[in-house]
Amino acid sequence: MAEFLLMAAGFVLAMVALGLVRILRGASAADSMMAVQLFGTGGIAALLLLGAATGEAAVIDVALTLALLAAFASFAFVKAAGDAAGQDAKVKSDT
Amino acid sequence: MTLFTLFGLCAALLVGLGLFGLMVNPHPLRKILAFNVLGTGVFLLFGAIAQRGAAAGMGGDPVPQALLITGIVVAFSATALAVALLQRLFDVTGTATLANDAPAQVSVNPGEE
Amino acid sequence: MSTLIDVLALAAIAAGSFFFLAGTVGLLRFPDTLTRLHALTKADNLGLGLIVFGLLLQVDSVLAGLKLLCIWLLVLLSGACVSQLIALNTRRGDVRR
Amino acid sequence: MTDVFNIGLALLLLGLAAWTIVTRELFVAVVGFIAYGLLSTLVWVQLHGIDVALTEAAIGGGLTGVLLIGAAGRLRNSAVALNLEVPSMQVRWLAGVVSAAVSIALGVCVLALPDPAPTLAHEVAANIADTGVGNPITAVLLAFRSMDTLLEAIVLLFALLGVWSLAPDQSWGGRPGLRQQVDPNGILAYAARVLPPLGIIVGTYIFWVGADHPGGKFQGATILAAMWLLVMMAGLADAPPISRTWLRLGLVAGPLVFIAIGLLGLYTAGDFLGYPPGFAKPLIVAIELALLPSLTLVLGLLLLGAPQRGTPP
Repeated sequence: MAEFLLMAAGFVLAMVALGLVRILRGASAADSMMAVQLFGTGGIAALLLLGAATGEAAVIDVALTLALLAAFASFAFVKAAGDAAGQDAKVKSDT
Repeated sequence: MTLFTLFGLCAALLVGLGLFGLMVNPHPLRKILAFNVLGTGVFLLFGAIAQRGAAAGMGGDPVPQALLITGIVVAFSATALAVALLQRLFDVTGTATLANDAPAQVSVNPGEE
Repeated sequence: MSTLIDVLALAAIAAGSFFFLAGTVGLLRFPDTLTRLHALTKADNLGLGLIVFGLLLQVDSVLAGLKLLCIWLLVLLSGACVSQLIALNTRRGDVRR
Repeated sequence: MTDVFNIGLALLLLGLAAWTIVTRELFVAVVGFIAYGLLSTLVWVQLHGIDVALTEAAIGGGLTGVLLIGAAGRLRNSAVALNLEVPSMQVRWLAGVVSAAVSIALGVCVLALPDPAPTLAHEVAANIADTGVGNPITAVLLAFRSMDTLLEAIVLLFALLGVWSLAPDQSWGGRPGLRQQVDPNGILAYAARVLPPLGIIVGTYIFWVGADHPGGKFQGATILAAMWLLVMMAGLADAPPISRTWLRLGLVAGPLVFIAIGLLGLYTAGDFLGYPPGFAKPLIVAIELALLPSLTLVLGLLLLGAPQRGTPP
C-alpha cells in the first residue's frame, strides 16, 4: 500500500510539474496566478499521499497549514496583479 | 545513493545557483530572491545533516532542526527588512537601481505623486 | 471487509490521480486563459477530493478525518474564489504582459 | 521507488530554483519562488523534519511569497530600466565559475563528512522527560536552547523597528500600507469573511498541538497573521497606526514575559532561563502563550512595511 501511495504522490507531482512548465512558459499574469493555484491543489494532494505513505500522521497538519497559506498567497497575488493592472489602466487614461 | 547524499548535493547546487543569481541579476528584488534561494540551500544542507544524525527513535537530530526553524524565521525578518529598504529607495529616487552614478530624481514628498 | 475498503481506497486514489492527469492535459492543450483556468480548477479539485476520500477510508482517528475534510473544503473555497478573481482580472484585460 | 521519488523531487527543486534565477520577468520569478517554497515542504517531509516542513509551508512559501509579490507589484515599472544594467559576458562567466566552485567545494564537503554522524538526539531523548513536553523540537526550542528562541523573538522586533524607521517623517506614527480599495460585496471580501474563522481555529490548533506533536507558536502565529492580513487586504479592517499604545504593548509583551520568566529562573533554578524542577511544562506553555500574540503582530506588521499615511487627528 505504501508503495502505491508513493507512486501516486510521484505521479501527481509529475503532473503538477508538467502543468507548471506550461504555465511558467506562458508568462502572462493570469497564467502565473494559476501556477500558485495548481501548486496549492496538487502540492497538497502529493503531500497528503506522501504523509500516508510514510505513516507520519502530522503531515496532515502541514497540509492544513499549506492549504490556508496557499489560499492567502493566491489572494495576495490576484490582488497585486489586479491593482497593478488597474494602475496601468489609470496611467494610460491619464496620458 | 542515500537520502543525505542526494539532498546534500542538491543543497550544494542550490547554494551555487543562489550565489550566481545574487551576482548576475541587476534588479535588487531579484537579488533578494536569489539570496533566499541561497539561504534555503544552506537550510537544506543543514537539514540533510540533521537527518544524518537520526537516532534514539527520532527521524533526525532535533537540535539542528530546531535551529533551522529559528533560521527560517530570522531569514524571513531579514527579507522583510530588505524589501522595506528597497521600497524606500524606490519611493525616494524613483528607481530601484543600486548603481552609484544613476541619475537620482529626488522628490521631497514621496508618496504624493 | 478491510480488503474491500483497501480496494475502494486504491480505486479512489487512482481515480484522483487520473483527474490530475486530465487537468494537466487540459492545461497543456487548451488555447486560452479562461479554458485553461476551467481545466485547472475543475479537474484538480475533483482529483484532490477523490484522493482525500481514498485517504479518509484508511484514517485511524476522527480528528485526522475531520482535518482531511477541512483541507478539501479549504482548497475548494479558495479555488472557487481565486479562479473567479483571476477570470475577472482576465476579462478586464490589461493583465496580459 | 523511494529513491526514484526523491531524485525526481530534488531535480524538480533544482529546476524551479534555476527558473527563479534565470527567468526575465520579475512576477514570474516570484511565482517560481513560491512554488519552490511549497515544494521544499515535501523535501522536509522526506528528511523527517515535519516541524521544519510546517515552518517552511507557513513562512517560507506563504509569508515570504506574499511579501515578495507585494514588492514585485509595486516595483514592476522599475524592471525595464534595470535590464540595461545586466553585467557583461565576462562578469557573468566569472560569476558562473565562482558559483560552480562554491557548489563543488560544498559537494566535496558533503561527501567527506565523518562517519558515524555526530548527533545530540540521545541527549535530547535522555532529558526530554524533565521538560514535560512530548515534541523534541519544542523541548530544544524552549528548554535546551531557549536563549536562541528569546533572541529570535527580539530579532523579529528589531527587524520591525528597522522597517518602521524607514518611514518618511510626516508619516511617522501613521498607518502602514496603502488604503485598500475593494468592493465590500466582492469575492475577496467574501473570502476574507469566511476564511479567517477557520484559519483562527487552525492556527490555534497548530499552536496548541506543538507541545507534543509538530507545531508551535511560530507556525500558529504565521497562520493567524495571514488571516489578519487577509482581512486588511479585503479592506474590511484598516491597519492600525503604529503609534497606538496597545499595539506597542502587544509587540513587546511576549519577549518581556519570556525575559521575566528567564530572570525568575535565576532565583528558582539558579540559572537564567532555567526552570525549577516540575514547573518546566507550565512555564513553557506560559512563554508560548505570551509569544503567540506578539509574534502574530510582528509578522503581520513586517509584511505591511513602513508607515505611509499620516497620523489621524
